[in-house]
Amino acid sequence: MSDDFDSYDMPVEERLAAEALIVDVDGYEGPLDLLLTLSRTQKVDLRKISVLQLAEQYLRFVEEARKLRIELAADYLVMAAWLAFLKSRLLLPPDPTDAGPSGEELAAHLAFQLERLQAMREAAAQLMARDQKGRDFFVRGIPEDVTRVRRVTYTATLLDLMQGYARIRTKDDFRPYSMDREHVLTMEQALDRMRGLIGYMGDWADLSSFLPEGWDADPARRRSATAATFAASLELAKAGKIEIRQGETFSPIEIRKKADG
Amino acid sequence: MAEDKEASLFQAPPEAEQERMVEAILFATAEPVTVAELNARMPHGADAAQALAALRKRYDGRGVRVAKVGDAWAMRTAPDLGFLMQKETVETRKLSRAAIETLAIVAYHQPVTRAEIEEIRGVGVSRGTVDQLIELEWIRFGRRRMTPGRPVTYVVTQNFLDHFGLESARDLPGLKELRAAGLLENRTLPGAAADSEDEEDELDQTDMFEDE
Amino acid sequence: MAEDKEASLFQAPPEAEQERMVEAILFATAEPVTVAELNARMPHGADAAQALAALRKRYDGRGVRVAKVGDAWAMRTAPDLGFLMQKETVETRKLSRAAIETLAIVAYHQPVTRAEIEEIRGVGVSRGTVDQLIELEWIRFGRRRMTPGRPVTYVVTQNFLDHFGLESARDLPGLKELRAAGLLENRTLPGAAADSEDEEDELDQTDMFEDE
Repeated sequence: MSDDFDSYDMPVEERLAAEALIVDVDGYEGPLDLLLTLSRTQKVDLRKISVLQLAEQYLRFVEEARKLRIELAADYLVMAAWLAFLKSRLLLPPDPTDAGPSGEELAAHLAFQLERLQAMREAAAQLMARDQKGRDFFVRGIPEDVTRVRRVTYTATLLDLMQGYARIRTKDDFRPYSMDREHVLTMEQALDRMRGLIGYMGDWADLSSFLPEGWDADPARRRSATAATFAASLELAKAGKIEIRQGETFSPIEIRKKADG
Repeated sequence: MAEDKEASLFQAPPEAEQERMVEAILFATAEPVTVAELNARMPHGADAAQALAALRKRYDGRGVRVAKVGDAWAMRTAPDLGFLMQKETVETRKLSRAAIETLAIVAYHQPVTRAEIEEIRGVGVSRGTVDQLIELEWIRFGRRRMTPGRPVTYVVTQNFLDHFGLESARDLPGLKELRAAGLLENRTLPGAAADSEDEEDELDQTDMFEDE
Repeated sequence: MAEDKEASLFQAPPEAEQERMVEAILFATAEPVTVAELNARMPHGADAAQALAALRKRYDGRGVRVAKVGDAWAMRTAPDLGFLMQKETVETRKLSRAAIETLAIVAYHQPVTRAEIEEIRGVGVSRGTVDQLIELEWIRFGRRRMTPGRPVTYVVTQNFLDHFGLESARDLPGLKELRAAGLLENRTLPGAAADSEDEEDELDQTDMFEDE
């Protein structure tokens, strides 16, 4: 039917409207807007609109635009394709094997969309018709400056305080780590010393008597010297130079030169 | 003065004095002032809300009025005297049809995503349109929608309410009727047809009125 | 003139309405307005001077008043409410490390002189740091030390105790622990040992930490 639709069969009024539409195509805010405009020609409540008739009007419009070589934006063509699909759904008897929405459901949704858009248009118009600030009502012309007084308060917690205090009080105790050579006798030093001394050794002698001079008063120095001397003794014993003995646990360690050493 | 003495005896200033204070604060500024800010600026123990109610009544029918703007208050000239103010009129940039419709959709459907705006208008929303409305401080970003893609939503601002003389978004003209007619509902295209990729966007709309 | 009279007889708005108009114009106009300007903006036949007088009376004793500025008129907030035109914002900041350390030293060693603070911190104490702590009312001047130069001492205040939730400086947590760790052992200041015997201030200081 509509395939060989002749625009001259249209009522004059409708035809003029369609021609006006073509001229103003750039003025439309998308295919839904165009459909809404077309629907006005039906002069009925949007809830009672004939979607089938609307689809045909739209398709005619697109056809006209093509004839006049007016370039239509892609979404207008997408809508045309969808309306052609809707039209076929509305006209053909429902296919019982098709689970998709019926033509009536699709048509109802389109009608809803048109009604909603129309409602938003009217709401927008009502909104813009309201009294507006700077046009109908006005704000204070000489606003008085509100001086902003910025008050800064400082806070600190007890933890801050304690950490701060501990930081100061322990500052001296935290030095970068380095071996305190002054109070440490190395095993090498002890070994050198023992090697020089064993030549003069007689019978068993207490290890502590081999500590270097000045290393037995300060406990720290004494500890270091004892450890180094003991380690050196073990080294010498391993080399077969000396013998080591200890009477019982914690009793003095004694050393002597090995007879054949 | 007797009044001063009274003021010092009681913690909060007398009601009449509190009303004067609210009056002075609202008069001084062009921006709406919240009740919380009023209370913060008034002496301890003052009840700005109560003073506001009294003040509003006092200005009833005067050349200026006390207008409620969201949760804030402002002094505005009576709209019927706008004709006297031609000198003060600020020429506002004329909004495009797209901008006006987008604004209305945000106001009536908020919080609303861009996809929802486009669905309602049946056409893409240009960046410029949204930018212009944001620049006017009539719309702002709302919370993200908790749907796939977490799209941002738009809501109207206090500035919007102030500009159109609305106490709240609930006072938008015709809001009740539109809601009653189901025109603020989200309805998806039955079956969502072949556009399966659009389906997520359609689903986004289900919680359109979650905040109300 | 006859024409004017005629116009005023038939066209001028009622007096109450004229008062509203003056009110709105004065409120919204960005500069003070002269009577001549008011008359020019108001409908033909209106008497701005009279309306202005009535309006002035109406605002007598209110939070705003109609004030004469040169030969023009403007609305101004009542001068006695000027204090409301301040918005106080409170900003909280952390105390600087130098201030915390100085404060800690005063708290643990009070009464303490600036020289002693510097000796303990191992670094100079800036005037600003001490001033800040005094301004915060966390430290104050104590008695002068009866030593050469009679230096002032610093002690912590009740405010300090309140802020840190302490009943007395003795309650400073960790004091015993710090002491047990040998962190509170006094290092003798040059000459201090000789002076201490005849000074009760010094005794106060030892008292503070000894009798627990």
